[in-house]
Amino acid sequence: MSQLTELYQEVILDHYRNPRNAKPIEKETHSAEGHNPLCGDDVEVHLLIEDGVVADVSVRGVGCAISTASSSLMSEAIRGKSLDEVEQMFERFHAMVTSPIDAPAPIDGLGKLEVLAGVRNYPVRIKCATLPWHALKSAIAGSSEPVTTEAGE
Amino acid sequence: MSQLTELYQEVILDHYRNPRNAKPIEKETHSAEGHNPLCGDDVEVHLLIEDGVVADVSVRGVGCAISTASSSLMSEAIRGKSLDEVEQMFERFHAMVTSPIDAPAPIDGLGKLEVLAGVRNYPVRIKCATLPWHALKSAIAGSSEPVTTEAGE
Amino acid sequence: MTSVRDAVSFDVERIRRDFPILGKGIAYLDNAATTQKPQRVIDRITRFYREQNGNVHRGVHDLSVMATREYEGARQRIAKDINAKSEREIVFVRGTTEAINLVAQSFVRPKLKQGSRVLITAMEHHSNIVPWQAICGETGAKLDVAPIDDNGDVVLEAFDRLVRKGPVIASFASVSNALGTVNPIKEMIEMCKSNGVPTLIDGAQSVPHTRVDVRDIDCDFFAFSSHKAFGPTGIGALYGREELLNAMQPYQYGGDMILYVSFEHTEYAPSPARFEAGTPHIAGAIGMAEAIDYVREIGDFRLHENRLIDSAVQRLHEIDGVRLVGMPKRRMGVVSFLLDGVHPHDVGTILNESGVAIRAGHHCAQPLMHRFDIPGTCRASFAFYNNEAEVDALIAGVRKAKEVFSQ
Amino acid sequence: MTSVRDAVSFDVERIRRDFPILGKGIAYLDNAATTQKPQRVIDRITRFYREQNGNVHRGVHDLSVMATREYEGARQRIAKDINAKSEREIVFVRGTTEAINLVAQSFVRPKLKQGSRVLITAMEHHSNIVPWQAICGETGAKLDVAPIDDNGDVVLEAFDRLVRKGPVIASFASVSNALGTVNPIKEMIEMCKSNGVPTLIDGAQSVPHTRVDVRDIDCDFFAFSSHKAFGPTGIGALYGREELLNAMQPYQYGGDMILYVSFEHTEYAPSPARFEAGTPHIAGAIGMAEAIDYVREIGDFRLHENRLIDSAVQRLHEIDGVRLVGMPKRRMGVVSFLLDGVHPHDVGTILNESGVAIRAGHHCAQPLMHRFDIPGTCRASFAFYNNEAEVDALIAGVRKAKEVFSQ
Ligand SMILES: Cc1ncc(COP(=O)(O)O)c(C=O)c1O
Ligand SMILES: Cc1ncc(COP(=O)(O)O)c(C=O)c1O
Repeated sequence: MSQLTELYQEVILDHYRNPRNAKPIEKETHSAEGHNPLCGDDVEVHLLIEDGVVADVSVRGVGCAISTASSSLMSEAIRGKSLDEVEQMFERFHAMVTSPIDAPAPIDGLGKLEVLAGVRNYPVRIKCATLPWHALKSAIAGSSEPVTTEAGE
Repeated sequence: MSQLTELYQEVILDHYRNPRNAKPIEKETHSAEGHNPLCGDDVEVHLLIEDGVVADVSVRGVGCAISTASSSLMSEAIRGKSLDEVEQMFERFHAMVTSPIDAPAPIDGLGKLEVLAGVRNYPVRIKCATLPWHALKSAIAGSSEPVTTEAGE
Repeated sequence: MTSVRDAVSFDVERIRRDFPILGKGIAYLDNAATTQKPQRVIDRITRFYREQNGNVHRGVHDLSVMATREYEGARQRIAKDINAKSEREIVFVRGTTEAINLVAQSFVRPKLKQGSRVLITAMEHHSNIVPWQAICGETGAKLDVAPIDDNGDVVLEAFDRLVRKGPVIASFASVSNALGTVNPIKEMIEMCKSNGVPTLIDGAQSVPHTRVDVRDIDCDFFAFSSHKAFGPTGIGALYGREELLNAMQPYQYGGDMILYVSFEHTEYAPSPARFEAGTPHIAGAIGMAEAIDYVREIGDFRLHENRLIDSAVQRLHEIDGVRLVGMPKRRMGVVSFLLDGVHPHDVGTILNESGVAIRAGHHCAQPLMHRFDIPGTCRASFAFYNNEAEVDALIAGVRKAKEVFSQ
Repeated sequence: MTSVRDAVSFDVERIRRDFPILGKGIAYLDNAATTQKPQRVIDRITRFYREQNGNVHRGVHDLSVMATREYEGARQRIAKDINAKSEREIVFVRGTTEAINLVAQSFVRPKLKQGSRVLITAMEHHSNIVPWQAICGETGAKLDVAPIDDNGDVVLEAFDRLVRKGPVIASFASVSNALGTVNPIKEMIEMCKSNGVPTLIDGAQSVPHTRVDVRDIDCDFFAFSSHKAFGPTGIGALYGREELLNAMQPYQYGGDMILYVSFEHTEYAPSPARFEAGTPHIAGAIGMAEAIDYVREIGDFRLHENRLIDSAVQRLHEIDGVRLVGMPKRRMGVVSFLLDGVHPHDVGTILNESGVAIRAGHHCAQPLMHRFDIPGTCRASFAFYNNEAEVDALIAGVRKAKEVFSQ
């Protein structure tokens, strides 16, 4: 599999074309926006957090294949998870997409999210993959400032 | 005569040490100041112009040998001259100190002022020699703005 | 270098050899972002540092005199190239952005009050939007935006109408960096002049392709960047009419821009020193002038460039699923496009894998993107050293992107 | 290059060979104006233009990615060198002058009102006077000037007294460019801190001679120029505490410093992007970092420099008719002097004829000249690459000037 086809593999294209959990949710407790000035990607994360668990989630946005697929995959991955688990997932995901390319990517415990490991080979695209995660984190933290990937990552 | 000793010849050093016409004059009709930010030279020209003739003159300032000597020599040269003659002298002086160094300097009609011809070899010092002349011109024109050699020459 | 030759004989393959970065397997089609440098410009910078380096102005020693002569000589060279009346009309700045900020702060801001207006167009680069927003916001002035049509051309009647409202300045690009639109600046300046409205032309995207004559177009200010015109980074020029410059407030304060300083009082020097506080980018100015010399000597490349652009437009247009963004009456340098179902950023990544460097995104023209209701475009932008083989590579890359996304 | 060696083994003759401009018959003693560049820095700039040139940020193609990496890498390098907490505390600017203007406009000006104060010292460079004068004049604030004594040292009690008046900022040089005075900046910053007064250090003249640790000295801002520290022209750095930078207004407006632009509203990026509108001097930043690398690798040259300066001071002092201007407790880089009956400018010309490059004049410190009631001085200023033979040439030149004027 070439790096390019690894990056744009079918699962990703599928989530890009048919993003999951993009419909507004009825009740929400937390939300946040994210921008990636590089691509012009915008993402909105809306959460219903009940008893420390992500009971419902909606992620919407305009973006490139990577950020859209990442948003969609994230929404599936976090649903029903506790905030601790989400935090751990964030760390693991981050570690995977920023891991050095000369060793196998650390994909443990990431499940389906591992399809985004190919982003490692495209440093300039890593922000696309992490944008929804940053917005998620900011939503959970209850911050009202839109997050951005501008200032490094 | 080396270029350096041509530049700093005795006449110049003499006028530097004993500038002529440096005392205030009793009656004046025109005056102007000049600055050369390069050396920090300051010069003040005071004139008594009567019937189109420079009847009295005082030139004072703090400056390098070249600007001080040039001020002093100028004050001697213009005393008693008509404004037309002064204008002509300005042009000639300017032509001399900016003339190309690969031909003899045009010193016609400049009299004692010709001792400043050596300045031609020191482009960065030409402004020192012309500063009092610019102040003179500005005094005659009745401008109240101090002149400066900053903006080119 | 070669002497002036006519358009037909413009030999792009020969010219390419002057640019060390070309021919290393990258089809560089991101010239609107920054251009590559001929070896001659690089050598000139090297020579300055190896042989002529000193600080400018006020030095009595040879290196300082030499550096000053070269620096001021560069100013004269640029003045002559754009047909300014005098080199005192050329202010060295970091680039177009700083030039526009300078005019905004020193010329326009002091004139703004509640209800004043500033006029730009809907296709401006952020550098020609945000400085105006900032000072309008501070003073209660209004920023008017002349609309563009669906082809990406300014609606001249609307522009004229806004000119008649008497803005303190009208500031607009000669060429759009996002669409390639060539604005009819002479006509637009004429509209401004007949209404007494001062003009600032953002020339960042025209200077790399065509020579400007500031007295012919009769603008009041003209701004451009060296790095977009085959010269070094960190330097650019602001042209301004001398009488305007000398009536303006300084922009930055410090050494060299003053005549006299005491703790009570300071007198400012006339232009250009007034606007060049501190040690300038001496090597940059010299390299910038060298780039102009180079470009003037390689012959007339306009026909070559036009053919290349026409070919790119034509061939992109033929690809099913490609939509061109902007079909202006006259185009220079830039082709913006979209590929159905593929985000520009993904097109950019795939083109890069194919060895083609384009830009994807909003091109610092977000309001223009909103106008077309798109998040961004793919932008291929050309310089005289590009060739048809690079258009081939572009086309092949776009087809490849289509293929990757049609799984 | 050589690895770190100790002070004793600093081999100046070997180091001189790294600088192509040296050894061409000019004793270059105008280092406080600008320094010469090692071949390695020149080569680095060449390599950038030949192999890595692209515009930074926002590009998906390799050249843009590479240029961004090198540019941001330079920022990290500088952050590390001065021990900043993070590279986000480093803003690239044209030089010290722009850095001070930035702090004046974006940090200080919004805080000034009638009766506010700004504190500087009597030995500042125009770049650290005029920006404050300008904003004080506009707002009705007062510019306080801490006096210096006849030796050219700041009168610390007076400084402390003025600090207690609660200025909005205290801005002062680490080393005076006109006298060579090394200010006790740690002590002065301490006085400011204990009174809650923010500090800006003009580091233009200390950086070429000694490494700064911004967290150790605990200043709020620190400014310096690359061209005075063996790097290219047109670039410098402003260090600022991140929390201060992010609370500040932008300085210039345009591309890259915004998060989001519409015609109604614009959001600014955090530092450093907030302060770097437009295409930056990419090659300059990279060259600046390379110069730092070079200087850190040549070993400890402080002993060598001190010996040289001591020798120059001593030997000038021995010439009848020479008067040293400034006899500070600690001196770095600079010796200012006067020759009886000879104007500094004439000394400069005669030294130049003898192949010695010094500076003559007010050194952009006119108020300091007034303090000593002199129109200017002759200034010999040293870098690590100067040697005792160049001091010999200086002394010979001064004797020659004496001779010419004793006709
Ligand atoms: C102490 C001091 N501050 C500021 C400056 C201004 O630096 P630049 O001209 O690089 O902006 C200088 C340089 O002359 C200086 O010596
Ligand atoms: C039309 C236009 N204006 C202004 C700019 C800003 O130029 P610089 O980044 O060199 O300041 C650009 C460059 O992107 C441009 O294309």
